[in-house]
Amino acid sequence: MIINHPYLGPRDASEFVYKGDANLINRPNWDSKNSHQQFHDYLYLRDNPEGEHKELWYHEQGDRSWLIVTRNTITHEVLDVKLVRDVSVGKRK
Amino acid sequence: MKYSALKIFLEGLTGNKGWKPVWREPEPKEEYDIIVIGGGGHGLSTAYYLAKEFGISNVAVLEKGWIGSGNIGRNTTIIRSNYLLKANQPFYELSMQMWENLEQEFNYNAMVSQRGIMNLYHNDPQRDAFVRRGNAMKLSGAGAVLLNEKELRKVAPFLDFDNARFPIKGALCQPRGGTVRHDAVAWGYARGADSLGVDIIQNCEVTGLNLDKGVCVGVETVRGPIKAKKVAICVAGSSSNLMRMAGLKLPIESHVLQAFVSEGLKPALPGVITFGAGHFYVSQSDKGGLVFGGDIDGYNSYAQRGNLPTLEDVCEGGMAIMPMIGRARLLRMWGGIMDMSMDGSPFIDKTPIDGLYFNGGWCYGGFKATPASGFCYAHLLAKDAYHPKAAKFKLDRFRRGDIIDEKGQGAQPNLH
Amino acid sequence: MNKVMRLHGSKINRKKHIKFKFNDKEMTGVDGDTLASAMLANGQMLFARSFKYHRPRGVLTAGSEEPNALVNFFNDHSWEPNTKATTIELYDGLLAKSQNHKGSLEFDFMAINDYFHKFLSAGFYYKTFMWPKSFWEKIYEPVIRSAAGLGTLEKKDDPSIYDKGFLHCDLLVIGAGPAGIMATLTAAKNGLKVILCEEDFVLGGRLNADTEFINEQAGSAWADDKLDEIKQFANVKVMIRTSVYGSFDHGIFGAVERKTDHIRSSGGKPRQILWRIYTKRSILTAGALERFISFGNNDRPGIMLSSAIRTYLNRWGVCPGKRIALFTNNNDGWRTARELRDSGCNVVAVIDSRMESSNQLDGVPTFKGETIIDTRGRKRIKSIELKDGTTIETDCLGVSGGWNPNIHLSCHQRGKPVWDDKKLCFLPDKIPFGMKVAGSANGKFLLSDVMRDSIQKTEQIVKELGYKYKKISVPKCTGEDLIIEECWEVSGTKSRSWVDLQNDVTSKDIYQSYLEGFHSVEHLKRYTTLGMATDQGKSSNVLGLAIMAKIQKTTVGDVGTTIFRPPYTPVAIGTLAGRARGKEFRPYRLTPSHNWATEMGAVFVETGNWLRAQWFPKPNEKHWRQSVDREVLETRKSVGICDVTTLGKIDIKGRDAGEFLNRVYANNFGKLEVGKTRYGLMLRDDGVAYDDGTTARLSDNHFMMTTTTANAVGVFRHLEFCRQCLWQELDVHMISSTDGWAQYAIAGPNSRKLLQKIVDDNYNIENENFPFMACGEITICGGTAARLFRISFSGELAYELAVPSRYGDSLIRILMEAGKEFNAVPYGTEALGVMRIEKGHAAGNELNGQITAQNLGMGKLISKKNDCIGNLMSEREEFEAPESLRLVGFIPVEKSKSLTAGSHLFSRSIEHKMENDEGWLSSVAYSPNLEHSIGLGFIKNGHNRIGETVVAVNLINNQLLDVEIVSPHFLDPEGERLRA
Amino acid sequence: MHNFSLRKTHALNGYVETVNGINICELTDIEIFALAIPIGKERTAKTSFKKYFNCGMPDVGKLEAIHKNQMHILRMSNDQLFAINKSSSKSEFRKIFIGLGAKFYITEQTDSWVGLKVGGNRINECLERICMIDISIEKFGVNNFARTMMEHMGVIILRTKDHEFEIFSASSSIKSFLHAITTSAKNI
Repeated sequence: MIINHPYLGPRDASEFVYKGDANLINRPNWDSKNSHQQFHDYLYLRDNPEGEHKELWYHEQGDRSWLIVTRNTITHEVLDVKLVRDVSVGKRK
Repeated sequence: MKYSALKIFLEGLTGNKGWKPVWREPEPKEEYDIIVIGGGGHGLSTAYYLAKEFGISNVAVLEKGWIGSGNIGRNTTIIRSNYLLKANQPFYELSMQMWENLEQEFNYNAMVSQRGIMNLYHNDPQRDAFVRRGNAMKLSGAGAVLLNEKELRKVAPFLDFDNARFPIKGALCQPRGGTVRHDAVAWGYARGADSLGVDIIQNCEVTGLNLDKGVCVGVETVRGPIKAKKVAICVAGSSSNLMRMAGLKLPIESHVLQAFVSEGLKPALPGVITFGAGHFYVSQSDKGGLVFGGDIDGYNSYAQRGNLPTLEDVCEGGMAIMPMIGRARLLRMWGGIMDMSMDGSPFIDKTPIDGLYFNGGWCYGGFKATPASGFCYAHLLAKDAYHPKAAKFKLDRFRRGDIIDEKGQGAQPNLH
Repeated sequence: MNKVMRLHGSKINRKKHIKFKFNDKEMTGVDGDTLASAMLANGQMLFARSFKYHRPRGVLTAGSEEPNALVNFFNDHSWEPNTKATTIELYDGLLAKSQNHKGSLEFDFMAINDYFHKFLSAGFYYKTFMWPKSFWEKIYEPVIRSAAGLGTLEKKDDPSIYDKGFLHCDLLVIGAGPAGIMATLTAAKNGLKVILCEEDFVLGGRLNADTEFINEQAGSAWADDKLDEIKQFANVKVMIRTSVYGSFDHGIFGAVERKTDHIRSSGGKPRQILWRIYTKRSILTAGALERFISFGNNDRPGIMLSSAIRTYLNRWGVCPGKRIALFTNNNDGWRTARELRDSGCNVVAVIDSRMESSNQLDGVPTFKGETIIDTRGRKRIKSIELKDGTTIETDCLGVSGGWNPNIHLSCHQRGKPVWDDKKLCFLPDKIPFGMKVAGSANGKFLLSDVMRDSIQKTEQIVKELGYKYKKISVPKCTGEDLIIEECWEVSGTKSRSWVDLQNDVTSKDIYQSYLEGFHSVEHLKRYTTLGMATDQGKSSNVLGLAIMAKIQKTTVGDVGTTIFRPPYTPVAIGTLAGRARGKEFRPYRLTPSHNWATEMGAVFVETGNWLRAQWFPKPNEKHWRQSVDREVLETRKSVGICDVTTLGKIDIKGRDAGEFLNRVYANNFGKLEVGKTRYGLMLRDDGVAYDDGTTARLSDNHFMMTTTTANAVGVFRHLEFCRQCLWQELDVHMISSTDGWAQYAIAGPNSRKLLQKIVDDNYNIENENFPFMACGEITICGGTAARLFRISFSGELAYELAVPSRYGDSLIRILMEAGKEFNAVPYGTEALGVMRIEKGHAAGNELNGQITAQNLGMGKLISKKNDCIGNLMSEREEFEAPESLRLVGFIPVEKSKSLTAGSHLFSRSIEHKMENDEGWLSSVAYSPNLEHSIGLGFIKNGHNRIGETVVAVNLINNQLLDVEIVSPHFLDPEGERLRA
Repeated sequence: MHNFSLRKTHALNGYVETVNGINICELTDIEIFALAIPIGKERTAKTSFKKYFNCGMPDVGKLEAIHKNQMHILRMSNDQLFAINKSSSKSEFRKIFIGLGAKFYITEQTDSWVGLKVGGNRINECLERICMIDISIEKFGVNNFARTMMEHMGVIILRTKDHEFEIFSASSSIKSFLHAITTSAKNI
């Protein structure tokens, strides 16, 4: 597979390390109520869609950036690639 | 119809015109006691044991395509009971014991071949871990032998003992491990279940689950609705899709695992061999092909096909331990979809919805579990009680922290 | 031995003779031959034996789709089984031998199977061999196994060299027939970067096999000219002997280039190269493959595909028979007959299944609306019998059942082809992104259509890639379109009709499997093994599907195909592994003291990719234990030195670095003062212990973290995740310094004295100035920057000293020199292990990813005051359960006995079965200080059971041992030594 | 009082060879510094960068070649740069980096990497055996660089001339990396 890095251009997927569903960047607040419940769901439950999937890849053999890749899990077509830093700048506390 | 050498002889004389279908092709009834969704190995064995062991034969197996088209039709045929953890090992040993009596039981030769499995180790910590595992195997009655280098050289002289990057120091061996002709398992269970009155319905995709006041009362299919007192999901690989119909999320990701077979060769390998410092395992089929595989590709996929890096990684592993296979040619590569669970262990459980049951999360270990999985699932379906040897495979185990993590990788499916 | 009898051939040099051996039989071929063409020229029609019935087999095709003529081929110092004689390029001294027979090829004892074929029909083995149970592994299976298989693999290492590589292009052209050549020229002239791959060793494809004309020029000559023209383009790379075997995601293709298989020895160069080709676009111009017809005994040597006969005739000038007959359901079979006749070969009959066939051939007896019902001749066909009873003597029968477009590569990404019931073939559909299919691969059989299709498809590609298109005109071509009528199987024969020639699948097997309920095409394949041969059904699948369709009274399209899977043609596993074998399997990482340790005669051990010194044997030491015991005792007595460079070192900087560490470590880090080091326990977010190490604060916003050797990469990745994905607001930056610093542990009562000899005077490292857990940036040996950490894994007064790795080799030598007066010893990983067990430190065997902080007795450490990775999930009930596993120490009650790691632990007088299992021994060692075996392990509720005797059960070598539970700190529990 | 002095050694002892027409030599006199851009202080970092190097900060994946190509400044990622200094005047640059220390987090990386200069007419044929990115001259011209992987080893590859590259790889595995290069040279 090829991942089209927003800054570095197309790179073979073997330069990257896969982590999983992009929702893993939304780690719950540890002190919110039912945080145990929230952490369980965050850590263990997955949508696992057949089709479009937002997922995390780490460019370990490149710029060391964590990327959100939107990929179709049936055709493997890559629809979009963004740096986590770029998509969630707004999230900064 | 009973199969035997005599039967073959008589049929041969009359031009093989008298054979009967291995299973019927019935029209779906309006209602069943139990509907098993998924005509793979686990689904068919579940139906077989429901009828045979628990006297429930008003059962339908609904298969989207042709029976055995799931992972039972695309695995690398290995059976073993060489697990470490209490929650796993007794279950897999039960499965192994069932393999050992399967063929005579359902009168179908699935070529259960217990030629042994050898897990190579390459350093002392690995050996220590194998001693611990070997003891767990013996404690569960599975049997295990720890071979040192000298002993291993005798059984597998072709291994690269003298020039390996990661020296081969020995192996943990389970003499009762081996291989089974995978398709024949599906056909044998189908034949057995069918003969006990189970309806096997192919080309019958389930398109929805019918819930009535939070209770599952049947399914919608491409061939119309079918009522049932209990619905048993058994579609590893597509588990999330089915459970989504019930509005439930699973601790599962779907990943592609590739498998490979070489051209036919005269006997070259003793049994199953697995590499301890890379991703490679291999056995040789009765037909002569080297059947081998390695790690999953590592990304979510429903494509039933993989990519080059894994193919190359696996072949590198193969050449690293047995350089004699350099001129054996890869004939075919394919992929199956794995239910990769969050701790690498499966689920056989009720769901939060009454009447809806779940079996899945087998990662790439499902084939060897086929008999015990079906049996224990049938037990749960028939008695609404967990079989003692499958009592830990619960969907809520992560809430309690009762993790069954053989590899110690944590909540990341692609590392298991 | 036959004399070489040659007509004119378009791609051979008749003057250059080449000697070779088949089964020790001397034969002679000519330059340009394949083994198959040369053997045919020598009148050798018997090549092999079939898989199941061991029937005699000849050659069916002239290409890589060959199912029959598989031989064992000696090349580059090794035998290669199952090699297709039709693809082996002849060279002087070539050796080949037949395979899959007991006795000689001519008299194969296994041929007895053929007489019992009635009882060996489809799936017979599923119905018997079940009694008695024990016979399967002992008797039935070994017999089946030795009968099965094809060639024999040499039980020795493959001596050849293999390599891999990466190529990039705008357009990959797959197949250099007329369509491929045209596509390449069109793309080249339009400035695309093109790679043209051809599996054959000549370009032209069927142009060399037929006698068509292009622009009034013979096809094969036209191909030669075009190749010369193509070579003029700098933007084109032509690769012959290169098979594109697979199409993968995003335009990546796999290809194998056979570099030296056409010469006797590779001469130290790679035999084959595995290319990964990265493409923007690809065009599949792989042509079409002829199929044959199912009729009685249609498998005899001498029965070939009609087009193959034409290939042997026109390309190699070989006439494969003295009395040749043709059987066809289309006009292409007639073309073969005509060309044979025109080259003066003896054509005895043309049998055309079509009533209304318009074809004629003067001087050749023709039978229209006729079919062949049976044939005779054991090792070579002697005669054929027509349905009307006519018998015709013949020694070579050409069969033409129509053409299958070669769509394989267009289906590798799960594309499903569609059936065309006029052309009677599958056409490509749902093609992978970026690919186009042109020429006969796309169902075009008239040469001018092939050219036009190819040019049009290439024009589209040129435009898609944003180039301006320069028009290319379609050359004038001779040729005729395919006119075909269904004739798949000749019914009414008593004999078996073969469908899969290699696996011996007959039409009877297909009928039987249907009878037994195997109605899905996948079931058919799996039950009968149809299409599972080394040609993956290239010669058999469509025929089998058509027969299935006939049985089910439906169309071939409705029956559907099985899935096309890579590789297109089989690929050697050695090639797929490339150079990654033996010591080159993975890279080595070497420590700064590696050269020095080698000089010292150290024994090395692989830890991950690192090579570390395991121990340093002295000449008088016979057993490793002697060396290790000495290293431990000397270290504890005076001072020892160990290279600990392999521990992961992560340099962490930033205003929020302290807060960051506070969150990634389970224990509090916020208040660590500058100049101090602290032990850190890292959990995964699921609360399980992940890694541990020490982290030093060198300045307000500068920390140096160490990780275990095993987790160095994983921890860095995890920290980057935390920093980029979880806490972007924190100003923290990391860079790995593992390779940048050479780090040595200097341990033992005299370690300070030793260090004082090399640390520059202006740094005071006396206990009060530089106490336990102190750290600092210092200079040594007169101004060299270094870092000093007072940490101890051994439990002794100890330091770790780091210098830039360029000085690492020098430093170890200086340390040993300076240490002479204290009898300093180097120690390896074994002694390191012994000392950490004596001290009760957890390591890899304990931190195995299944162990919690609570298990380690560190539950209290976990910070509850702030959010940190893992603290919440570590509060789950099973984590907090009383009676849970605890890390403790163990000693044998009988001190002379030794413990074994991996033993399971049981209370005394209780049955040793899994339910009663209470824990296990994780690490053991002989303690030379205590002079007996000691161990660390986990046991239920262990911390409350100190003093209790339990049983260590090691069934693996039937060893039961009474062991006492003790504190894990075997030595200096108060830690006086390390604070000294 | 001590009389010990440390000797510098090169990971490949200053390797220089020509293998099958490919020239390979270890770069023994370079310094590498990593500059991290403080989060939230990107603008000030940019200005001081311009002040010290009088050139703009390169974009991610691009480099600036200054002091007659004696110093390459590579933008490794959005918050990190590598400065590779080949010039003889090391001390002068050290001063610069000390000056920059106020605006960047600076970490010396000289010892983490070993650089190899590889060249020759067939250098692309040699490298295409192990380098997965397209380094054809039209796609990867002089002063292009990339961080990628070869034979399981992380590398930074930088084109210095039409037929010459500098490749940097981790110092601990550099012997294996050199082996990978020489094998590629032999195999063409």
